[in-house]
Amino acid sequence: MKYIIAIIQPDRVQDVLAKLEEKEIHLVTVSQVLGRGRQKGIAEVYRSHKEPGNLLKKVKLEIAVNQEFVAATIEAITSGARSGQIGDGKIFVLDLAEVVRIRPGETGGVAIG
Amino acid sequence: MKYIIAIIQPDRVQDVLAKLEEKEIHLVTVSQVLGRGRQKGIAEVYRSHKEPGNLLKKVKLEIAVNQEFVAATIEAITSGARSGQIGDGKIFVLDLAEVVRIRPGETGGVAIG
Amino acid sequence: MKYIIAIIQPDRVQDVLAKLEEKEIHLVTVSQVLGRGRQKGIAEVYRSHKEPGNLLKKVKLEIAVNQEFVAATIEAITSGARSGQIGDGKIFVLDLAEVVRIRPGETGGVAIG
Amino acid sequence: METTVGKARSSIFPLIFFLIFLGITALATVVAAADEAPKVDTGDTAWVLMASALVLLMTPALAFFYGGLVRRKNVLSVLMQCFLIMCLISIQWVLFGYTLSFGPDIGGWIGGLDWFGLKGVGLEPFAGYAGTIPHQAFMIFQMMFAIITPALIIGAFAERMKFAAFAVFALLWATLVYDPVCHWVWGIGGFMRNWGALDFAGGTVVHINAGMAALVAAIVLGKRIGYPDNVAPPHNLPFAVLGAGLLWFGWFGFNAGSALGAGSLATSAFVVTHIASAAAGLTWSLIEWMRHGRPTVLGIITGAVAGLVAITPASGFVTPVSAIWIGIGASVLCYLAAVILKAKLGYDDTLDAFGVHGVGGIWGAIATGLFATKTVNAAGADGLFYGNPAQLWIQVKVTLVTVVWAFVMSFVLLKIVNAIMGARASEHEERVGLDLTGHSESAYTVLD
Amino acid sequence: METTVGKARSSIFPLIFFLIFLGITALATVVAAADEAPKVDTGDTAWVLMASALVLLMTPALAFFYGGLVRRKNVLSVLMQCFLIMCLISIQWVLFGYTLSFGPDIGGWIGGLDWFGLKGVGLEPFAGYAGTIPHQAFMIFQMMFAIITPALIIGAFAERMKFAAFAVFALLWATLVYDPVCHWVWGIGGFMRNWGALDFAGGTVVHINAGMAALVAAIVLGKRIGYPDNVAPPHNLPFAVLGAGLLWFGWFGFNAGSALGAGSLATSAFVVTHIASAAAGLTWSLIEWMRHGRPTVLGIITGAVAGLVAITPASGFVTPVSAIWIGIGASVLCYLAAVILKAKLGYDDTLDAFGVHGVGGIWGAIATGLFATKTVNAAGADGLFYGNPAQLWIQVKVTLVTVVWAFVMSFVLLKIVNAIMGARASEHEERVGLDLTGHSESAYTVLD
Amino acid sequence: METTVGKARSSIFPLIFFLIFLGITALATVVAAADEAPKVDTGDTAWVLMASALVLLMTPALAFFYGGLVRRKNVLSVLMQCFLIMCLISIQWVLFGYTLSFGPDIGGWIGGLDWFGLKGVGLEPFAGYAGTIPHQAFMIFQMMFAIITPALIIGAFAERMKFAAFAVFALLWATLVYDPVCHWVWGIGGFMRNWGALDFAGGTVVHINAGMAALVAAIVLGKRIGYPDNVAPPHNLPFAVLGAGLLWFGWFGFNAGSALGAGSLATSAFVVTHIASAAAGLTWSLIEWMRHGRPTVLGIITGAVAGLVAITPASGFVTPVSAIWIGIGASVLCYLAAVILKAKLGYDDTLDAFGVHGVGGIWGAIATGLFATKTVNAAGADGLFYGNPAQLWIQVKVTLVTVVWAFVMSFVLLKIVNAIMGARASEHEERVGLDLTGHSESAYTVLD
Ligand SMILES: Nc1ncnc2c1ncn2[C@@H]1O[C@H](COP(=O)(O)OP(=O)(O)O)[C@@H](O)[C@H]1O
Ligand SMILES: Nc1ncnc2c1ncn2[C@@H]1O[C@H](COP(=O)(O)OP(=O)(O)O)[C@@H](O)[C@H]1O
Ligand SMILES: Nc1ncnc2c1ncn2[C@@H]1O[C@H](COP(=O)(O)OP(=O)(O)O)[C@@H](O)[C@H]1O
Repeated sequence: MKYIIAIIQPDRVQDVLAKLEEKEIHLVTVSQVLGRGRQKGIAEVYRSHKEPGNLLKKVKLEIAVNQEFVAATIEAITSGARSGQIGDGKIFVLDLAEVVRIRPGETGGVAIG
Repeated sequence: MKYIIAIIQPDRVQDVLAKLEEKEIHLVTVSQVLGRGRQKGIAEVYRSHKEPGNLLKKVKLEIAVNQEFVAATIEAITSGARSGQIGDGKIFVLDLAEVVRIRPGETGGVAIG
Repeated sequence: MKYIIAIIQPDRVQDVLAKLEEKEIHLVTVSQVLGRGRQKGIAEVYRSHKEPGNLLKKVKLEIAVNQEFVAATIEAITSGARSGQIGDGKIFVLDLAEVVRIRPGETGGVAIG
Repeated sequence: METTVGKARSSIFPLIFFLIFLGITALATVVAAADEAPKVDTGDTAWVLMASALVLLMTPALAFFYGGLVRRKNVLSVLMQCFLIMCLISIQWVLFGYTLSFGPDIGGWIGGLDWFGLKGVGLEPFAGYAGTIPHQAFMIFQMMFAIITPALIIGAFAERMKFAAFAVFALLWATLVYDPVCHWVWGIGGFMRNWGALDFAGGTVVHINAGMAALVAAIVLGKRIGYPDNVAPPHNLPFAVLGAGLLWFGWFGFNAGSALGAGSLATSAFVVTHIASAAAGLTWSLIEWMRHGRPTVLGIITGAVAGLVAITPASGFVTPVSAIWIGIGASVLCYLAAVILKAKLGYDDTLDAFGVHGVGGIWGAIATGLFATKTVNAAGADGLFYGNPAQLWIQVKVTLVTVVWAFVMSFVLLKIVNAIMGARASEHEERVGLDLTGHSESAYTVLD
Repeated sequence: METTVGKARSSIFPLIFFLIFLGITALATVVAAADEAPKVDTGDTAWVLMASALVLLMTPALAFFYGGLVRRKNVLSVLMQCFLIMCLISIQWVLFGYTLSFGPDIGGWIGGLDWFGLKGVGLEPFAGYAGTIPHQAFMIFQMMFAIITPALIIGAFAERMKFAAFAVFALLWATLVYDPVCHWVWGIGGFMRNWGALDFAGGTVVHINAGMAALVAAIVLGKRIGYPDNVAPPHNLPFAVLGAGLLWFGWFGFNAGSALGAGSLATSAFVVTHIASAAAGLTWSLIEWMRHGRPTVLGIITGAVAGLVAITPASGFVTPVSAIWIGIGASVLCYLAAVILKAKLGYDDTLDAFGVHGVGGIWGAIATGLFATKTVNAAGADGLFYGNPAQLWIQVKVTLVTVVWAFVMSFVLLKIVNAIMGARASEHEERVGLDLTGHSESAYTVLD
Repeated sequence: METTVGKARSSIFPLIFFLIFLGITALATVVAAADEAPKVDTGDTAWVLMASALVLLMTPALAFFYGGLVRRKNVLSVLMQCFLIMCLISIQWVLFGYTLSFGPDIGGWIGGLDWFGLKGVGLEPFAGYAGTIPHQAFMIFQMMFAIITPALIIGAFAERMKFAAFAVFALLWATLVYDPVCHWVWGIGGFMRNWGALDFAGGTVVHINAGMAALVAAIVLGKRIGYPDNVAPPHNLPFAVLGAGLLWFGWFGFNAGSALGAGSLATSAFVVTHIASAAAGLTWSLIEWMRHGRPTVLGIITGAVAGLVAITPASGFVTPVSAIWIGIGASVLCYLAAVILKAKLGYDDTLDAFGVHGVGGIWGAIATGLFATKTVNAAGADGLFYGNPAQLWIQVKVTLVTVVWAFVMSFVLLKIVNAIMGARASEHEERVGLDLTGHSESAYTVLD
């Protein structure tokens, strides 16, 4: 099982979620993050003073999937999030040792879905 | 060492934290996330227009523990977060390669606590 | 490749980001979290009623790096985040199986940077 | 404006009859007033209209004061309750609330239905209530009081009452609890008015009334899940501060507007209102500073509001220096109630509607009996400290009657509503939050 | 104040000449008024100044009403547009807007430039418009209307219009669309005024005008990316509620201030304004309650605003009970427009500026022709329900002319602006948000 | 109201004596006024009471203007400081502030203690200050000025001053810096008043005074940790916009209320206030637009406030067109100070209290000497542009004296407070934030 973390542009969330749906990947956890990457965002200016360090707003997706879904998940995310411009983001794949569904207490591959 | 990630219902945070306390698991990191899962939340309606895609508010817990605490941690979370209803959430267990406490610079098992 | 997660004090973010810059580690994801740790924060008081459970505001950094950068990264974070007082935080190092850059679709070590 | 006058007349007849029972002098005055065809004074009207707008603003202000103090998932439910009341009670007032409160008296207990639908409430002054402004100006000013009073109660059952039950309760309460008390104290012929009770801007009618209803609601609805230790703190204190600031601003209309004109009396009411609020805010801060080593924002705004509550009934009768004492007393007593007493007794008055409005209102009513002086308002009376213990006794009597009436009636109404439709939200609704479960909305988005 | 008087005179001459063409009676009145050297009434002046302040406050209020409903990334762009208008149109009004609107008439179409830069607009009353307040008080009161009207349009193109294009459009629109209509309806000699059109506080001038411009803007600018299904919900509903509360508060100045004095008429306008708003808010809630099982906060505040819009033209002419009907009608019609019609036709009127102000304004103008009665305002007229169908016909005519004028002119102006500088933000700007791309700012920080 | 009159009399005696030194004419007038037992005018009173409420509202407004611009962890500390001042200074004013400022003059320097605790400040007009409103109305209006002035200084030391030290400093400053200057400029017998200085609504008394204190505070307290590059941007710009909107609204009371009546003068002040603010807001935007290609929200609201500051002393003396020039000048000069100068000199005036109020106030005082004209206010004087260079010289003198006085006194007071209790928060407190460390509260919750 893999724990997939993706950092994408905020305005792409809906597109990515849709793509994931298509691939039957319904379960996702979403959160707001700030990112410093290659992309040099628009500098903020207050009282004509340019703010240093451009932390841009990004959205983080976390998806736990069984091995056989990894490719599909990455495929879905990239297709939904890609604008071709710098700042599109990254996908990180971590190994997932165990999953437990809180409700009935199932574990492992069955719990993930 | 394991890095445990749990997604629970927002109103269960206090209960789970309490249960963890009981098991002497004091160190936790908490954050707010949105989740799309099995649970079909209450649709939001604006100007009589139903909002699509139900991302529900969830809370994410992150807990790094030594192997011997894993079971206790999962036990504590499930007992505190379980309402029996759909939406209770999931627990993800990842392998943790290394831990460093910033303060004195300790590392490994001792740093985790 | 490693996926490094660090929990630091909010007022140290700028310092840590600067240190990382020095070590040529430009890519970081930042988010706001709450932490329960050793540090006993200042209790909040409303209508003279002390709030229980002190979840303190912390900042979480996530940095994916190639093996050879791990030491440098940890070094940068500790040096930037250390005040010597309790509450300075922790660094967690997880194994990173795969990385994909959304934009051109590169993967692995090259995609990470 | 022939017809209006016509209307006005037609419904002045029953009034005249009733006045006969009030004795020739009273009759004389009014008739005289009527004969002279009282002239509208532009300055007085400008002030009363402005004051009405200020008091209307107090309800959204209260919504933010309360809304900022609840949890993120319930803020809309509070704003919604306040806005609903603005709409609902306004219509109730136009249709029958005003006439029940101020219409031709029936035995000192209630106003008759002669002014149903504002029939005969015209644009000429009605000397009995205010001789220099249009009757409708008096009506709309009073409407704003009828609106905010039930809104005050929200603080007690916030975060756990069903919206439908709330709507029904609010309407019943306004009609069966507020309107009568309003008539007793302010309506021509009202028995408390005839006792010589002093309540310049609504200590009994508004604050004791709402405060007692709040206590009842807190008891009947029971505690919120997790109270007292697992209830999250105020989700947006700046909103509460905004609300407090606007309340203070609006209260000038509430108290100084009650002079129903722009002259010395309005000025005096304006001045003491401000001073009492300032003294109370300062006092609450000092209490916290001494007890916890740090004054809080929630504390100073709560104190300021307590001061405004306490000065309300006294605002037309006391001197600036007395206002300081009233303010100090308000914070000391309300602090004891909201902090010590509530913790002891363990009821869950979410936002201390009873602790602040109930207790502050009672203190204000009594304080009026202590500090009132004719040097400020010849039409008023002297209080105990000015050598007239009788007035204190009247104030106590009025307070007791109002306390009992509001407590009993509110209890009965809540029980009825509860029996019919269930007053309390389900555990699931309470856990998820009333915004989503009650109104299908969330106050704030998480992502951009 | 010799010179001021001097000035005033000097520019009263052309006025007098023009008045001759208006016939001896009109002339007589004015001259008479002039002869008596009208005295400033302190009460009337206090009220009109206060009302001006209230109407000014409506623009920031609108900014929050709108700003709370857009996405987090665009809230500042809305606040900025509103603030820019407050600054820009104020200067426009001083320099030439006022004289175009109210200056000595030219053929019923427009005001002359005699009062350019407020030359001759002094501190003496100008009897032609308001005999008991300084001429400048009338000027500043009217200025606030000129400010908020273009601001209303923002609701239609929010989240996607370029700031520069907006600024140019706002200035052109105020000058070429608002000022003329303002003159037709309220300016001495304006042809609609001469028709006997009734528009107490701006149903046609303000709401229909802005509402139609909004519809045009929504169509010309096209839909936002992702509309209708992928547009995030309101980012901060409490801000929208705050805005609505302050709008309601300010609207008392808008309508009751239009009496230009503090007497019976102002009182009547104040009362019906409040009642219509309450009735409308209640109605919208009930509609939602019936259709979705839950009333929403967004719904009740939208309804309340719709009621305020609809009562605006009628506020000086109708009874309290009529106001209830006008309010109910407003919510029913605006709901149909904003919810059903918009969905059907598929245009993207972001915040329903047309649905609420356009439709509500039209209903208000017509309703005035139905419910108006001389018993409320002898200077007014009777409507259909009071036996005078002619008035209804006048109202319909005025509405049609305004609708067509506003639609065509707004369309032309937008097309011109679009051709010259491009009206719509780039896709990139729209995706990232107008705050950052248009103003280099973010509304809120994420970290402390 | 026998006694009040009695009181009033008793303290008019010393006044009469003093008046003798002012010459027979002055004496005559006042005595005359006294003889006629000046009557309260309802319109004037309505306006002054409303204006007082508006000025009171400016302090919460300022709290949001400032609070929105600081970091999330310090917003409550700013709101708290503003609220404390509302409470603390109000009591100070009642007890001794008012009499020090406006009480019977002692050698032109300070008011005597005759009116200690408002003794003798009754409900009859006091002709010396305002002949048509109750003396207490004048007192409460002036109180609101005494409140907001020290609040303005907060902008300079925000995010790093200890609360206790702040409280002590505020009280000392109000008493030893504000009250005297207030007496010099506005008190009967004040030496600057006798010089013929023109300060209609507080350019010197309020803005230069507070602005200089701000500069001193910024220097004495030193920079915030991380300034200038590592200080997070405004945490909630919409709050700052809300504050600015309410400040603009309240400023009408500040300036037009200073006419102490509702007539031509109030109208003129109202009009120029609005125009200057609009012109300044527009100017600041244009400057940014030219320099950075994008106008900012923070810029336009800062400009609008700068315009309001600059017009304050001139508001009773200049024409609408002059107001435009004053507004333009305000933004140009304040921009230079807040952006260029501050960066150059490197002091950390957190929210530009000096840059806007200090510089804007100085410009306003000078501008009054340039643009003042008797055609607007016969009781005023002509400025340089109207052929009277003497007035400019007076304005310069007054400005210099106030600048020096405020600078020196504020420096001394801050040093004393610092020596006794330490003015600056510890590094730990500053890093964690003043809300939690100073008030045990957080403004917003993170989880629901
Ligand atoms: N190595 C990394 N570690 C952590 N976060 C990263 C890393 N690389 C990219 N990110 C996140 O992804 C976002 C997009 O990356 P960026 O370099 O701007 O665009 P791209 O991925 O197209 O080059 C960054 O803002 C950052 O939040
Ligand atoms: N495979 C997954 N990957 C990421 N997040 C998940 C996954 N499964 C569940 N979650 C998170 O857990 C939350 C609860 O899951 P849900 O399916 O709604 O309830 P249950 O776990 O009881 O079936 C979801 O909202 C989502 O945030
Ligand atoms: N084992 C852990 N699992 C998850 N989060 C942790 C863990 N240990 C520490 N943290 C995070 O790091 C923060 C700082 O830890 P704390 O114990 O307060 O200080 P220190 O690390 O200096 O002992 C905590 O608030 C918590 O958010």
